[in-house]
Amino acid sequence: MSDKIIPLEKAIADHIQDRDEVALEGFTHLIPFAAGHEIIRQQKKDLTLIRMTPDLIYDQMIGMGMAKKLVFSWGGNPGVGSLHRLRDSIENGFPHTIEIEEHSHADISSAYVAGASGLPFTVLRGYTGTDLAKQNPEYVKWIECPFTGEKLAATPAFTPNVTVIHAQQADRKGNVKLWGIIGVQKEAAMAAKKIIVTVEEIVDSFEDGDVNATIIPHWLVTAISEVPGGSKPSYAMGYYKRNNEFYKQWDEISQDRDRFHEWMDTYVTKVENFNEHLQKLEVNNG
Amino acid sequence: MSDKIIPLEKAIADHIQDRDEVALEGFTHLIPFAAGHEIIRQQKKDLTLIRMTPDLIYDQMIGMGMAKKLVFSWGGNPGVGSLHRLRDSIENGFPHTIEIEEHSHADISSAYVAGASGLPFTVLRGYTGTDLAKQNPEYVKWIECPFTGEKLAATPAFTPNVTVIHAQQADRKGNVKLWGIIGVQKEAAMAAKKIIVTVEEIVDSFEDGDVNATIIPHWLVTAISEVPGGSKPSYAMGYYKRNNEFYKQWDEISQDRDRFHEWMDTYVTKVENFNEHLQKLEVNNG
Amino acid sequence: MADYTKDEMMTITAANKLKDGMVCFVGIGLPSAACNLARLTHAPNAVLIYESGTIETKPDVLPLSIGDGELAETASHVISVPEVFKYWLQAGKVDAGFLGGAQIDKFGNINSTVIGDYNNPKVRLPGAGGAPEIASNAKQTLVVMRHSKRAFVDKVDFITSTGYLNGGSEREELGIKGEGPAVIITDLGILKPDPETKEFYLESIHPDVTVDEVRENTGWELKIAEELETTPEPSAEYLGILRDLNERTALAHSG
Amino acid sequence: MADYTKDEMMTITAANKLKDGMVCFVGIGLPSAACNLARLTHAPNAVLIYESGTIETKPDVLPLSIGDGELAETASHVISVPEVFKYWLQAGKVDAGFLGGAQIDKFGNINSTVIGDYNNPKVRLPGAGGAPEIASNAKQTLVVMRHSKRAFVDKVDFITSTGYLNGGSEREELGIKGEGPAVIITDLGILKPDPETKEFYLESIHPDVTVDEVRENTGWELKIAEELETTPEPSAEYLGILRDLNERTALAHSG
Repeated sequence: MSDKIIPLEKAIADHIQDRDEVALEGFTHLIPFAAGHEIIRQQKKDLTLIRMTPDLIYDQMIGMGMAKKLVFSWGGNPGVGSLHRLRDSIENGFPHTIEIEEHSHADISSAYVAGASGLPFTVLRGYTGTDLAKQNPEYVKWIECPFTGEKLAATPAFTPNVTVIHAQQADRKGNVKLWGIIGVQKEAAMAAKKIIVTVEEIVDSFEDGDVNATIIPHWLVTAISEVPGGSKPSYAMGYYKRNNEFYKQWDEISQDRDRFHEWMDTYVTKVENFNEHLQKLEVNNG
Repeated sequence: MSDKIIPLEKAIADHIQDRDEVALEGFTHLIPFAAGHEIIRQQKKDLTLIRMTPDLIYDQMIGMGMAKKLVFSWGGNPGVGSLHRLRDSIENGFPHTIEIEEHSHADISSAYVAGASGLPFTVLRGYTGTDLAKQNPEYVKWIECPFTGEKLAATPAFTPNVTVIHAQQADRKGNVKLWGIIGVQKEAAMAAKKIIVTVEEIVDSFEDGDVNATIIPHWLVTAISEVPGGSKPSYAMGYYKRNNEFYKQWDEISQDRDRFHEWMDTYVTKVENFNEHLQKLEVNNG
Repeated sequence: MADYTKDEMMTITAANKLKDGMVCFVGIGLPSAACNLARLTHAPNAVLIYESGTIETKPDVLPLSIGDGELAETASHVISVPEVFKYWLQAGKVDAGFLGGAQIDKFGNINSTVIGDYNNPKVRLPGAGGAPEIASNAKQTLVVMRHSKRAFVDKVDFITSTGYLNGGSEREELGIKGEGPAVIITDLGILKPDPETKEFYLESIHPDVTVDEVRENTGWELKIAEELETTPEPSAEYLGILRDLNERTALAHSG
Repeated sequence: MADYTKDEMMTITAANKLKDGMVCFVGIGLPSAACNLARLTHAPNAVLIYESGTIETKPDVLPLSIGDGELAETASHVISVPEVFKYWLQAGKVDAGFLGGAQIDKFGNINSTVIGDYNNPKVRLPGAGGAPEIASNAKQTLVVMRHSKRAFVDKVDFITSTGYLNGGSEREELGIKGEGPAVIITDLGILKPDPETKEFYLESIHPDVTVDEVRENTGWELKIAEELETTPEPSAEYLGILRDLNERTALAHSG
């Protein structure tokens, strides 16, 4: 068994520092909630949080005051509405005002590709005429194609200190395999200096057959932790479905500051680990 | 059954014109030999042939006078030595001198990605200090990262008129699936205006399970032809192995102009189709 | 047959704008309902692509999020997010992008970022997501939004997704590849851009809606087509299929 | 124990330069033999990557081409060619690139393009392939080539892959990320670059080879290390494993 396979508590304690640039990726699917909760429990501070879709996990982390800055492209509760803790921080400075760096999906996904490719910037046909470009002249520049003269947007590569992802499986050597909606996880991982992975299960070896499956190889991975259910209330294809009902409930829970803190206390900060969180949720919500 | 599934003769006749820029891709694996032979039989002329590794198929096409220009990055007989027909054209102008446009693998693969991405150029960290860059100032330019000031190479995107690939399977709707060493086929196909595909077999539908498999979807494909063994003497993972022995024999066959033409007559121009080619090879070589 | 809601009228009218065989980049919510309704009726070969990388997906129920398991399980195949934005959207392989937003102005510029000042917003909206590049790189965009004075404004507070900017040929001159918003479908009518000025005017009005009602709900002085059409009523067939879809969806998401 | 060929000596010496756990970008021919021998002996955890996109491959026989089925079947996984060049090589995730070539000069520049003038070549060689970016983006490169006056020249006819250019700090000043050729292993000895001038000198000589023999086969005035080492003889174990590998390979490719 690889010595990179360690408990999540240790993975987060050893490899995420205050003030780090941290990307927790997973596009609706495989969102690393367990890792996010552990970061909250360990009270990591002044983080720059990168994520295309902050989703509930960053709403929780921002609400609990972990973030100095948010880098994102779409900050809503998918299909439901607002992320109230994010809005409360931006609109009312509660618990404090976070710095905002805002992109488009096309840009962030391309910026991860550039980071993974060892390039300092990426080129995209986008942003033309938008106020996002005007608002952010320090990271949307315009360059000319040296062959056609076409003007295109250039934006800086993303190279997080740590990328955290959740995957379906790791084998005993520490190779990580994911499938279904794979989002930007491979690129975000390859772009990062360190990679922390939680998985549904550790298997002896992957099933044969698909040589082209998406795999992060063991020597690139910094730490792996087995956390069954580790992406709930999001989902893991082949393991469990998305808890759409909870996404709707979150709208209410998060609207009120007190109710939010009570919920976080009960289900996150005062539990031992993610497994206890899941058990408690199940008991209290039937 | 999709009406895009047509005989190879018709696919080549209808969709490749004289003077086209044509890319036949497949990195050692799944090289579209059947399509190449059909292009020779139909005497398409003045083609610009694009391919990372010209391999035996372009040696044959160049030797038979199909090419006006060759765009490539490594022009040898892998593990064996030279491509003698290619060399005879460049060194001695036989059957005529072809124009050469020479890149590196990193560049061409990146140029296909740019073409597939709808961008006019690509950026890579490469070529610095090389004579390839000095030799080709019209397609290796230097640009500055607008954020770091780093100097990087910029090269034009590839957008062939037609990309031809060989794949393991197509389904009846015309979706194409390939696996194993996938090379640059997806990018070369997505970058092209037309896509011609030969496949080992047409199946009712792909086996379930792998949602992330490499697929070119049916509405992008221009024509599909079922040609079992269509990439021999290269190979198709799951169907047959590479004929390494033939790659070695080619060294001798191709060294002599007369012997080359005799071989081409016997096995390519005077056979009806690729199936007859394979049968004849088998009979004569036991 | 007049027994339908305004939202149903809007969704069915939007669905009718999608032609069979079109490759469509679909946003969540109203666009998703319209696209799937089209697929279940007159456009069985429409190709639906969601930005989660699900290609030619055929969900049985409407997804709540843009990356529900339902989308992956019913897709022909699933690719990465960088790939869907580069190889598909940016490469011009999307015929139509369906968009919504919080605000749209008379030149079809869309705001989904902030109400008020960017640095001191009254309301912070979710932000850009895939919209700016859908708006600029899809061959055309179709907009679906509920009509209201708050949403249909003279000038958006923030241009998240480029329409025709200040109108005329400004969009074209900037070299944007996609043609821009071809139509805005609302719960009151259908708006189209003037070929010259690119200002959106009322081309068609839904049954039982008055021109005054549309004007009252529009934040600019809305021009009316000389020969104003009346949008056809939804057929019983489309209504039935849409209601079944919504019912299945509600059931699936309640669990 | 003196019963070994010059090629065997070269391959085993090259193999010994590969440390366990290294991520190695492997070219066909001599580099491939050396890397696989290392993997079968002291470096079982070396990660071999071929430019065909085969990652952590463990071929039982040496591949004839860079994309043999054997490589795909024994790999941990297989990625696309753009990905191997971008996410691996260009991103600095390759510790060592093993290269060969037709010519190399005293500053480690490699030619695999043409002998003679580019536009009117005496000999047209296969060309660049992956070499230029291996030479510039791998953390270091190791070169394996048979010693001869034709191959070891004062100045290469064409710089396909950048070594130290004209020596000194020129390579560094151009901003090339990889450190450059760390060593040239030949069938006669081992050459290393002078830390200042970057000119390659003879650091070690293989058993039973004379300095004169090396000089005669080198096209520049080769400097000799003050304390010239003698390369250790190959062990019986390594020889046995290499010969088994070559035998399996010959058998596999004959059929």
